[in-house]
Amino acid sequence: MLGEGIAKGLIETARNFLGSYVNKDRLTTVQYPEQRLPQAEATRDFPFLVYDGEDWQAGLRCVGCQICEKECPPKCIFIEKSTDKKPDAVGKPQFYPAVFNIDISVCMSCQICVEVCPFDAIKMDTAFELSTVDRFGGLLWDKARLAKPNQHYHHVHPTEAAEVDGRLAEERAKADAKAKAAAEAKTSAPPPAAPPAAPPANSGVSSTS
Amino acid sequence: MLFTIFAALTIAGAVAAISLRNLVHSVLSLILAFAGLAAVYLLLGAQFIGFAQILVYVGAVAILIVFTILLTRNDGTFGTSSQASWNLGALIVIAVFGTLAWTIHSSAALQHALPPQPEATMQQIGTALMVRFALPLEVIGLLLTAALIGAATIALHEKQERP
Amino acid sequence: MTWIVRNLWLIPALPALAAGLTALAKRHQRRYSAALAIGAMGLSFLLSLCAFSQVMLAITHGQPSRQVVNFPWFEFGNQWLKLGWMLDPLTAIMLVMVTFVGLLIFIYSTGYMAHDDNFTRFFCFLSLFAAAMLGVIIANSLLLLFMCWELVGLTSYLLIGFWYHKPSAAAAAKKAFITTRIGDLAFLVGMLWLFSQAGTLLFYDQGAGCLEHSALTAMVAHLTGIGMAASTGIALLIFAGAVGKSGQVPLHVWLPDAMEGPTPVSALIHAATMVAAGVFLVARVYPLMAAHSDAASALSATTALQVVTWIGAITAVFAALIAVAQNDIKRILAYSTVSQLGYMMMGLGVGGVAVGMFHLITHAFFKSLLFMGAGSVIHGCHEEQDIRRMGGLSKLMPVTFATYAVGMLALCGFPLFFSGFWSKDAILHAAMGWSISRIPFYLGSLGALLTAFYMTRQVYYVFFGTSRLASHHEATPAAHTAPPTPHESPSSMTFPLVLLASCAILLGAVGTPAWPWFDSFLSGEAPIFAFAGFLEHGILPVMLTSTLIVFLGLALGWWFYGRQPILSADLPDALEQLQPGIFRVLQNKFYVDELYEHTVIRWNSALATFSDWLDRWVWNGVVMTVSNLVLGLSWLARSTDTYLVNTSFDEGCNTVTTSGKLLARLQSGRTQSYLRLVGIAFAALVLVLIWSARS
Amino acid sequence: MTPLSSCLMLSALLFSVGFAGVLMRRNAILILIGIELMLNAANLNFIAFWRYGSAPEALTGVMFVIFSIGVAAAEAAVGLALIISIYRHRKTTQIDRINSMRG
Amino acid sequence: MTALAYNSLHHASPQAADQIFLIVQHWIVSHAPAGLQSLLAILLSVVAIVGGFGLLFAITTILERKGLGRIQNRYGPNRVGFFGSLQPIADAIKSLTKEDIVPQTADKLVHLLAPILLVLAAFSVYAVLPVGRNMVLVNLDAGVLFFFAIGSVTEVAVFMAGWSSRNKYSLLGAMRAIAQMISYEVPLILSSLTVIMATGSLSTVTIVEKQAGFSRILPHWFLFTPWGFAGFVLFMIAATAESNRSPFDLPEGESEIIAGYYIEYSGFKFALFFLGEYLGMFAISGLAITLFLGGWNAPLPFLTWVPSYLWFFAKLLTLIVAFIWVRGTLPRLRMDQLMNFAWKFMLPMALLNLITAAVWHFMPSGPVRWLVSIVLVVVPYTLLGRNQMHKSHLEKRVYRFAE
Repeated sequence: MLGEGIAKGLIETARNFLGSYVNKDRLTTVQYPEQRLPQAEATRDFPFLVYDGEDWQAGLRCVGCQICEKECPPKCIFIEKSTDKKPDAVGKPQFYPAVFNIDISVCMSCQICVEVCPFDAIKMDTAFELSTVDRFGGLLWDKARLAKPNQHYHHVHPTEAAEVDGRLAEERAKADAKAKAAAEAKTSAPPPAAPPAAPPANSGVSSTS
Repeated sequence: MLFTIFAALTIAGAVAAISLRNLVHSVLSLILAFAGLAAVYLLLGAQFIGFAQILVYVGAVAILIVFTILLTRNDGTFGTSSQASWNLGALIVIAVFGTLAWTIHSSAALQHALPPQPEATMQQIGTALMVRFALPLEVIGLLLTAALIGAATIALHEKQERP
Repeated sequence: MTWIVRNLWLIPALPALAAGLTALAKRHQRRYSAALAIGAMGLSFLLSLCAFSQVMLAITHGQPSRQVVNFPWFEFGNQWLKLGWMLDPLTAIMLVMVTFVGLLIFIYSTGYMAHDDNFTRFFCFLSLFAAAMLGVIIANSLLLLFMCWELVGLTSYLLIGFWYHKPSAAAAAKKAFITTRIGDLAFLVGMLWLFSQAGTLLFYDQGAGCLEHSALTAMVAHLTGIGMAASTGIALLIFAGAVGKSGQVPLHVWLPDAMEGPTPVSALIHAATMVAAGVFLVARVYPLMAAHSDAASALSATTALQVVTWIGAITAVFAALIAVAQNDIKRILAYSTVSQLGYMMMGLGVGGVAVGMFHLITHAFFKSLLFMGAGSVIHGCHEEQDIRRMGGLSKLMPVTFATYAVGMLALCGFPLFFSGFWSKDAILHAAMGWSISRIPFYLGSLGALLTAFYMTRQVYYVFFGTSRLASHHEATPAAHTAPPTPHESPSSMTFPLVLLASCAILLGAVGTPAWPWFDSFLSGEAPIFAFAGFLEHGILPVMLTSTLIVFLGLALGWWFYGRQPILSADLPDALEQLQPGIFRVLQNKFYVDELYEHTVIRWNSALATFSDWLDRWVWNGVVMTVSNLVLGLSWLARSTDTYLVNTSFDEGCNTVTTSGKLLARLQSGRTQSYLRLVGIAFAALVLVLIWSARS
Repeated sequence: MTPLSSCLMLSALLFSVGFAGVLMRRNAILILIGIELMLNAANLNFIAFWRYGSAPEALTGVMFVIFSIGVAAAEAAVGLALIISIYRHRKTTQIDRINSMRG
Repeated sequence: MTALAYNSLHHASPQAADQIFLIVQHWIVSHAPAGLQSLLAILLSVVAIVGGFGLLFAITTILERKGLGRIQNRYGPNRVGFFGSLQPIADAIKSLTKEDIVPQTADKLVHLLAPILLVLAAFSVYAVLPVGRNMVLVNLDAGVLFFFAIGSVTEVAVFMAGWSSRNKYSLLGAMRAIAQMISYEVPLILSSLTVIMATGSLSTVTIVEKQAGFSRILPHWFLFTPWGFAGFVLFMIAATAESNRSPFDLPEGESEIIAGYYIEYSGFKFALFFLGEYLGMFAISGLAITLFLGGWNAPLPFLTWVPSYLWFFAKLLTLIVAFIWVRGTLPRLRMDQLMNFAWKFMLPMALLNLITAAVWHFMPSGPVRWLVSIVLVVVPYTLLGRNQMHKSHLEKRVYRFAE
């Protein structure tokens, strides 16, 4: 009979309508500003720069190697490498980024910068309430805005941060042992020619892999 | 007063309809002319005719013309005739209008006093249509049916054999 | 006027409606169409019972038993052509019979046709047939009757040719249609003559109908050129229609062939109802048939009735003889039907309406019973129709056998307990008392003997002895390896059989000489019950004679076919062994078909050949001569033309062309140029008009 | 000016404008528009004479206009169908290029 | 003004409550100079209509959004005001302050005129709708004809909008809308013709008056006759199509042509289109109420004391809720389905319904009349419906380029 299906549909929608007043389980909407869903641990949106210690200027892990700038698909990272070297967190002299800007209106949250960073210096953040009245300046984040302490990293991605810290500590220990052995060798034997490729203590490039 | 306004509206619409370059604009002005004429009908006490005018001309004929315009593409040339024939046409139109105007002006039939407003209720029109004018009504129905079928047949896509 | 009389039209209208609705049904809606047809028929049956009881009431209260409803159909000139229906005892009894038998056959058909693809079409046709037949019955106008009559013929054609993919069925349908048309043509002529004489085609119309006194006396008084009363001529012409429809000699040839149709059709149309329509028609116009010029000779038979009697008697014997030598189970029954229809005609001729109609009614029941039994046998034997290949079915199909035996005994006229005895006895009694001649009585007796004989033969062949079906199937190298065993038919088929069998027995009771209820019902009187009826003059001897005849026939049958069981299908018939020459003549139906083939059809084609020859040589020669003459003349004319006329004409033409080209410039094909001219012309015209008005 | 004559003048003007459209434009659709205008002018005349005529109760003028509107609708439908059909064959709606009927 | 309203209420006759708006109008008009009185009266009525139905528009938007939300198990707007009740005001402010973008190649004048014409046409239709006893702006002799005549102007406005935008989608949307409106105008008018035949009048006021009164408890609405019921259903289906609402919202089918003829409209002009559409819907519902649901008449004999305009608006709200409900339920049709439905189902049904109404008119009242009329409605419905349903044997789709 023509119209039977229409009647069935009408009854179904009427049940939905009335049911939504009776049965609160039907309403799955989360009233956002007041209620929030817990974020998953793997949540990511825009990158930030990790620093160790208290002072963000001094503790920035980034050495301005510009790998992330080259790899970034939408080209939203802009880095200017410093000409001088500054001691890093462990006191080893390193280059540092004189300017490190990310245009987050361009960033597409792909996490490739994080994957390619050899120094674990750039990580993904989870903050999402980023609206601003300034369309251009407000969304171009500079080094100061991007720098976040390692504790923040621990806060947003605890598992991952612990893993990264463990790896870094291990490398450092390895490097320390190596240095100590070298020092002992130096004391026991006449010093050889200056070790040509003495790796920096907290660099992971040569020691890892 | 009202008559003058509506008459002016009608004439303006009509003139715009035949003189504008853009065909769609022409039709929109034609709609204005039709509407103005409908208002004139209402002023003359022919309510039914006025509304029928809007229903048929605005609602149907104008839309039909619009569809035709969209279905046929203007081939770029501006649609006025050559200068000579334009002049000749204008001359003839002026001659015709002059004759008409002069005839109306000099007619003796116009010297009547204004008769009272005649009654033309729906009931009367309906009765007249169904009783006195029953046969013409049937004929017009037949004509419309024939025109409908004919128009559909003419405008139907023919099967084209492409070489 | 009571409700039922006013709404008598409902009885045919309901099946007609069912036919229409079934025609719209889709092919797979089998249950729907069957339910519709049976429902409509059932309702018609109930209404018919109402009508019947209404007539009964009228009779017991002594009111006039005939009620008519007439209505104007259309106007021509300044008079109205009227149609109408009527309810009288004849109509009532026929209505009940047709609807009851029809209902049973409808039910039977659901079983018989269960596996047919065109089930819905079948029920559509059946319903349409029922509607038309009921229309014939209730008609109070010869015209309405004729229309329904033709509809009946049409549905008969459709149903005979129902399996039109069989060439024999298609041919049979055509044969039936054309043969009956011959009779119908005479009927139509008779009808027109009647209209010109009586000025109306209504049977009864408050004294103005064509079967009422004033019209009849006028027609009797009017003598035609050959000294025959107009009423006789009309009656004979109408009777010709009845001859065609009822399969009387010489137009009987279509009826046996009509057995190509499905068996329910044979039972309904070609045994119970349609073929009886001819008898019904004669009964309906009986006043016309029996119209006398003066009251004195009222006792002797009229010419028309004599013709009816003779035709009936001859048919009765003729068909019975043919039936003796047939081998197809349905064909035997068909010839038997023809024979019994002859009996009815004879009954009408010698004894009046009641005698003929009584046999019609009883025959309808037992013959449809026999046909349906035959259908059941055919169904059970997997579409085998040859009685020589059956045998021994009495054990395998007990219900069918029992009911078939009842039908057979009723048809033979087995004494006292079976309806056929009483009705046949009434006919024989009337024939014996006929004033013109005794010969019809002897012919009737012979027919009765033959009937008993061939029915016994058939029953022995079909139900006794050993089954010859299997041997036959083994003999043919057919694909199906396992020989199918005959089985009893479904209950939807056996139930109507049982019901009809009981009717075949019981119905005789309403027409015994002791209680002639049927006779008095038809004449509109209350019946009287008296055993003295048996003692009336000539009744007992006739009863005894016919009993003897029946027993003789049965005994002969047993002697030939029952003494030793028939063993093989291929053995020659017992009668054939005895008298092969006669048997062959009978088996070939007295060569009537061949006679027609060699006379009517041959003459026709010879005439056509002759016409063709005439056309080709004589007329064509004349035409050719004339045309050659004309050709010669035209050649002459052409020479004159070419050399004399043309040169001068060309000159003129050139002038015209030149001036035409000049004029053609005016027709530029540009609409606007024309419109400009119109504008100028308009202005000029108005100015001219005004000026002329001024001056 | 009496009301009747002003009505008639309006009608004459409308007619002339429509006529000008028919004569001075080449596009078939515009010509059809001009014809519609002329028809309307005629209708206006009927109404005016009905309103100011001698026997308005007979409604003849009104009836005439009703039928005239019906005819105009039929005419427009057929005319436009013809234009579409012509366009399909000749790829133009310019009336002076459609002159295959010239003598 | 309030004082007088209070006074007339205080006089405690139900008549006064019923006629309160008229009384107020008379009171105001009586203070104006004599020459301007009639003009002022009309002006007041127009203001009342514009205000009243504008308010109804605002209420309907929030009602629709809330209702649709609930049908889809959402909350709907619930931020502005109490449970989102001030949402329309927020919407209005938003649309008024938004930038008005006109495409560069658009026909500027026509582009501007289209929404105005639409709203004007939609509002002028209300002139003949009797919203209460004695509450009609003009009681035209040819009221229903006026309604349809003005209603057909909407098509012109739609075309203007679609054409002037110089956008393929908007032109396609306009063409679709016009084709749909013309197709469904036929069954719309035919189904309302039954009522006109029954009352013998084109005047809306007369039609409503003919439906006054009760037989026992049943009011004399045309809805409660077989042909009236069928006519009402046909009318409402056609009305849904005329007002371009789901399931007939092809002209603005988002998945195919984005938003149809008003793609290129933004800001206030878009709001005008929105207003026009909704006003059209109210108007045609109002006509349905006038023709079939007894206008402002009370549904039950003991409820006649309730002011008549309340009944009208109650019925109107019921119909609006039905529209929303249907919109929340049914999916959009395809173009061929739409046309098939119009010409192969609606048109024959409407024609047969006309015959049914005639049969009803000429048969003596009684159960036989009911039976015959119901059969005349139900049988074609079944047959035509079956015809509609079994036609969906589509061919297997052939992909010419995708494979």
